[in-house]
Amino acid sequence: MSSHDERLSAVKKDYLVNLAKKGKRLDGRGPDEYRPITIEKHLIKNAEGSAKVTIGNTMVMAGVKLDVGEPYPDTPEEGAMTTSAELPPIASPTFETGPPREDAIELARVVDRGIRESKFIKLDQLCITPGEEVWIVFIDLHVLDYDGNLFDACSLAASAALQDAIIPGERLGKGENRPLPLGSPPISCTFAKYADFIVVDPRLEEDEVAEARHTIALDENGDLRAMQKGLTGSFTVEEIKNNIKRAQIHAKNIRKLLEE
Amino acid sequence: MSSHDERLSAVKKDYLVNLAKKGKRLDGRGPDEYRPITIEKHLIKNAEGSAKVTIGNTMVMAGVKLDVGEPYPDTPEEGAMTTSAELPPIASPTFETGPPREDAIELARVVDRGIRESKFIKLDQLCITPGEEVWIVFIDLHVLDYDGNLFDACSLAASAALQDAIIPGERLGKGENRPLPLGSPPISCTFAKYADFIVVDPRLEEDEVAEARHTIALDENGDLRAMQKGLTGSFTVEEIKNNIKRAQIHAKNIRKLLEE
Amino acid sequence: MSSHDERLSAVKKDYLVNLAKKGKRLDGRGPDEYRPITIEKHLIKNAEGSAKVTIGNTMVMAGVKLDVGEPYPDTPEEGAMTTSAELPPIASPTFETGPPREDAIELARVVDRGIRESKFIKLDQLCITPGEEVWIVFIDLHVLDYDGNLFDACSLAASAALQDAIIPGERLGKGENRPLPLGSPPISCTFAKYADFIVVDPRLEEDEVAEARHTIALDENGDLRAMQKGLTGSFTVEEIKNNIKRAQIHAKNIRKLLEE
Amino acid sequence: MLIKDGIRMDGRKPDELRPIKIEAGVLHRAQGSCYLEWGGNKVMAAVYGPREAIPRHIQHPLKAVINARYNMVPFSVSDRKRPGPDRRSVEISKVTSEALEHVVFTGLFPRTMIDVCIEVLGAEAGTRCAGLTAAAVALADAGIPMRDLPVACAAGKIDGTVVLDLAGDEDCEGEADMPIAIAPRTEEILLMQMDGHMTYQEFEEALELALKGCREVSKLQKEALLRKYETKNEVAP
Amino acid sequence: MLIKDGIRMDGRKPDELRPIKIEAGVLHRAQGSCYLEWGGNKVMAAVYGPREAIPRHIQHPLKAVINARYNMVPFSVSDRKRPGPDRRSVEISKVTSEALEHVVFTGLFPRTMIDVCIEVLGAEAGTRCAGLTAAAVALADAGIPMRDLPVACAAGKIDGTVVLDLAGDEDCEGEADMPIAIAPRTEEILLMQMDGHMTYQEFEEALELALKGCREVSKLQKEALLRKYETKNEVAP
Amino acid sequence: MLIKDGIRMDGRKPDELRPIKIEAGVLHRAQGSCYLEWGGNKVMAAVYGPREAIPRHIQHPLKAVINARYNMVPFSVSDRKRPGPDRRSVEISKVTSEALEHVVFTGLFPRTMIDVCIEVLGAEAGTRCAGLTAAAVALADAGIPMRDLPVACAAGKIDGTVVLDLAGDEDCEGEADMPIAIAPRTEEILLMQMDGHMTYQEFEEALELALKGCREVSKLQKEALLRKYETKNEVAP
Repeated sequence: MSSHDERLSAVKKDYLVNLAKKGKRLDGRGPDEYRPITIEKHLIKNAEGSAKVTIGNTMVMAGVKLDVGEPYPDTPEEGAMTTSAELPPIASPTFETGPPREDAIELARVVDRGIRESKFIKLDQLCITPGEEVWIVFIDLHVLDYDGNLFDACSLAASAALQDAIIPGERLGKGENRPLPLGSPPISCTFAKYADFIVVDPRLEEDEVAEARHTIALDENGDLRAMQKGLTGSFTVEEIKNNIKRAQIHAKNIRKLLEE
Repeated sequence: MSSHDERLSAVKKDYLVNLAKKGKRLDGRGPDEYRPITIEKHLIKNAEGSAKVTIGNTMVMAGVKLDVGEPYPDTPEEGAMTTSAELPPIASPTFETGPPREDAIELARVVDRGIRESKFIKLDQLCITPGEEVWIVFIDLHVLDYDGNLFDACSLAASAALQDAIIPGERLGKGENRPLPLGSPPISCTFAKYADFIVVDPRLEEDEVAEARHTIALDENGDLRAMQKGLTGSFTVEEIKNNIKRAQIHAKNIRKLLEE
Repeated sequence: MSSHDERLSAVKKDYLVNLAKKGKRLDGRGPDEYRPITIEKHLIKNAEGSAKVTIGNTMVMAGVKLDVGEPYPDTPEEGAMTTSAELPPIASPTFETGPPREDAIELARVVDRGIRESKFIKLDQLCITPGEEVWIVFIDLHVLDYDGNLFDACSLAASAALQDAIIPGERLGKGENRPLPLGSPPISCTFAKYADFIVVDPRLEEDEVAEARHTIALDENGDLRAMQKGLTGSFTVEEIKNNIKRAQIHAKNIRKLLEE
Repeated sequence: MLIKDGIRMDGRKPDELRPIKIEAGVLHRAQGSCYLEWGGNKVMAAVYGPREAIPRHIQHPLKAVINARYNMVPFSVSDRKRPGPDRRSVEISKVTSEALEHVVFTGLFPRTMIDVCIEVLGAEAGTRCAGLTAAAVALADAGIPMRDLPVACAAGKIDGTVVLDLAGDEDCEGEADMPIAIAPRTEEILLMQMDGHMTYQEFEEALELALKGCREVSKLQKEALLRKYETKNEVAP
Repeated sequence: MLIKDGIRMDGRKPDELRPIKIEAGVLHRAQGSCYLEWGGNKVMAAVYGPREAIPRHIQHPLKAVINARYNMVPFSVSDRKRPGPDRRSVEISKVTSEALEHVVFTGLFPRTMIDVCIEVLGAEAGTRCAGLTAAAVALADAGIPMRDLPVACAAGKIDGTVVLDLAGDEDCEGEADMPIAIAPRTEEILLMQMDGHMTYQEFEEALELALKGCREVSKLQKEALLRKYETKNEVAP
Repeated sequence: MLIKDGIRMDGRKPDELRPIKIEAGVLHRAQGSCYLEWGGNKVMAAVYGPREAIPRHIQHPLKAVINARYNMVPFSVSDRKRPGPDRRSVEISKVTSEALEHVVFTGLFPRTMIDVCIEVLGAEAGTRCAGLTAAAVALADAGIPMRDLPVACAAGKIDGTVVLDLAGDEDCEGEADMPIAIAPRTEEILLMQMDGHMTYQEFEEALELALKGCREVSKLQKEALLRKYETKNEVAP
């Protein structure tokens, strides 16, 4: 980061902090307001499932592919899942070509934990021949436009694409096509903190000045399934607890969008 | 590229362009003249087939290796082929160590297309057990001295090495050794364009100033099997057509060298 | 290397050379004196065998893991072994993250040759099903503190970890656990030469100024099993012969430590 | 049997394009962008730059470097594609960069690079033509000065008949495919690749068809840019 | 059955830590170092820096960059791990770097980096907490100025019971795990991850336990540094 | 049975070299080059430099860096070798670079590098000796100032007999192999590796044989350079 960029970033932060002191955000939202969310499913013919999610200007495509593979030795009767995220240069002037860097890896792993720990995919129904052949579910997240809050956009896109997915039995000679067996999806809710102000659904400028980030994935009962605190700032114990309570309210609303 | 290199290159180009305006080339050749071509086969004991080709000072070694492997799912009764090219630092002060860069990849893929589309290797005769075992043909191109026109030199070397190749049944316990089943080889003919002057078989300096490149692979009937236009310049439709007609004449002569 | 570093290194070298002219070393040792050596085995529960070796301040951890795999086609009734070395940034300010560079590769290969050529691991007793399943022995060397003479420290750590190793038949469903079948270990002895002064067991500053390095691996009869001359300096024929004779004496003492 | 009574499997005539939909300026962060559907192909293109070329050694002292990156997302094809460039993508990125560089006034921006990102979200056949066509619109949308708006289209041969714009099965089972890109004002050839088998006469016929296809797609590109411009003006007061 | 009559498989009570041993200043070459055993975990941590940050583009004009690298050696786990960072290590390295950066007075050393090497020699469960705890001691041993000495500990849930510091089998077969790191003076949360299933009430309980664990480990860290300091003074005349 | 009645499988006596053919100056683009056949080995070596060492951090302020790269082409061996350096090539490149650096007057060219490319086109046994020997001729052909013309040869043990210059089967089934390289004027050892099993007495015998081999190959190197020089003069008017 050049001194110039650093100064610009300091100015930007000052502006946001001054707004925050008045309880305000750059785009007039309250601290507990999401930007508009859209979900479109079933877009890509070659994918077993696909979805495009936008949160404000942030746009993410998720695709699901299935293949036949060997089960892990310790779960011979269960399918497997894997989640990858790409932050390609199309989505931001700061993203680079090349193998996923630590930001993309953290993103994919947090999304993965939400899906896995909520048992959204019923892996025990993805066995073909115990110990030999199971279905492997590949979830690929491809960010197209980065305007903040990738954690929630990617989590939502992954869930929507899974809801759209079928098991391609016919293509791979393993019986009839059928829907991917699913439970209830996790809902991810992310907070950013700057200058002791904690907002949900940070847009780009808020992501950039954020000192700390807190992502919470909840199940349909509002129970915790995964969490991740990120960035170099800290939260107090009270702040953490508050974030979870706030997330429980947001998750209910977002869950409805996914059920439409 | 430094400013210094850039100026040098501009001077070089001026000189060639001035010659071109008089219909002349650096080494006195006419626009439709190849440099001397030599082909030597059967040089490397451990290769199933090998050949060294020189076009002027350009020198390329090609080697063919065969191995037993699985067929592609969509062609269970056919062998497979793969073509790789290396531009190692031995061949030019500008070549670098490391994984093949885009120049080497384009080169290998254009050579590969010529061989594949002319059905030079009879892949349908390379099946051992349908759906299970077939012969895989590895063609490796190793440039040793770079003085221009790698496309034609590599194509010719690949064809010659394939003509030299045997199927190593004995080494791999798959029956007797026998010649690799082949049809008629493709002949590649490459043109470079600078300052509206289009020459066949560009030598190094011509490669360096070329604005556009056109490679044409022809079968024994003079029919088109593969083409590639390269570099940032353009060709008119008439130029493209002319190149093909010129290539049809050259290809006949070069084909004779391969049949000797 | 900056000019500054270069000057510093020249000063350091002058100092060592002046000492050397008086037959002295930085830490008062004679040319044929090792620093204190310690060997601790059986430290890591998840390893099949493990050992920590220190020579002076140099500290190396070695771990042995076994897995079941296919034999090499030319030795269908023998197990296989592989040796890797890491020079991780924890051990020195000059070591870097990333894939092993040439220093680490040379180190691993020289240690590997000593073990392999002395037939320390009885690979012919590591066959499970001829041609199908054999034990693969992975030796991993992890340097934790670099104060010179990694060749001897790594060789010793590898041998000690192998002596500690069991075949994990139970974990992998291949019969009962049993000790790894071993012969007599190789002993490695390394010399550094600077200013015509040749010392055994070079410490860091001696490694840094050394012009030539000579590593000798001997079996229990004092016979040669592997050698490696390194660095840009040279040895005379007489020096090479002398090194071997000196190594034969050192090896006897070091061997005792391993047998305790 | 790919063609019967002069009609192709998807109902097209030999010289007919698949349905094409082009939308300019669809992304917020990029300087210019384009979403394009062409038969079963779905492509997003975006442009960043001119900006300082890094690493330094790729800088050209007299002009901008065009750095196009063609990428298929893992779920765009039937068998999941591993992320990252394969050899095919590298070749397509190279010929696309070269074709685009011809039309950009690169001399105006020495020492810079212009990044052109082409993401194939869904693939059917002809993705390189779809990608280059979308990239051209994204360049225009980004306001990059160009001497012409390049456009691409393929022609090929199926069941012995020369046809325009091969679709999925026609590409797999056809006899030849020849994608080209042109600068439409002069009809110079910027990109041309060919594989398969064509006589010289078939080649001439295919080239004519491909040029015709380019002309039609060129119109759609310009309409998309016009729509974008009009929309923008409507929004402004 | 991981817990019976309030006693865990290894004999611990729900709120009891595994045995922990911490030794500061164990390496010769590093500026600061720490060896830590925590149950079956054996971790070595070392610190180099502040030194010039390279490559240059990672330099920050106003502060030091903390570059923690968490690494498991191949023989630390039951199935040999291939050398080099996997995705899990990359994530742990990232959250560890971020947590440590909070407490270091990075503003004192602009344009530098401080490398924190964490080598997991033997792994049981809870290696990220062990690694961060050891790294903090190594930073202090290296004399890096810090506003607090961070410390980490996990709590989780097994057989429906919230417990402190999950051991090997408890981690594999348990229902939830939540590692945290805090700055002990203010008890701010520097690192928090969680996976599994906990109600909000269970979370509150687990957080309390984890904080209690952190407080206990913090004491052991300070004792280790004190021992190091005393030993050093004994040796000096 | 590798040796019978003092005669080896290929008809050689124990102290006899395989046939060797050396040609200097065979490449057009390189500054110096050499083609060498040694039994079944076919090696091409070329030299570029001294030129500015890049990346910068490899520059040495007081001398040239010798950067030898030993490479086996995929079809040089019986089982196709994947392109790119494997661990064996890396080691051979390292010890070859070190050996060559000893004889080059590197102090004349600070901050530069001299690239030495060694391509093994066909391999039989003893490729590192063949490569180093060819590289030395290429260096001389490039006019790089050297204090001596290094040369390499191996000796080893088969069926209990110490022999010179192991061929293919002798290398695979023999008991020991010891390649060395020397500066022939002083007979200093520049490279020495050994694996297998030799008593000290066998080692002394093998070393003598290897030195003898080096002396013979050294003559062939010089003859090749002389031929090149004479040819050049013949061509000049």
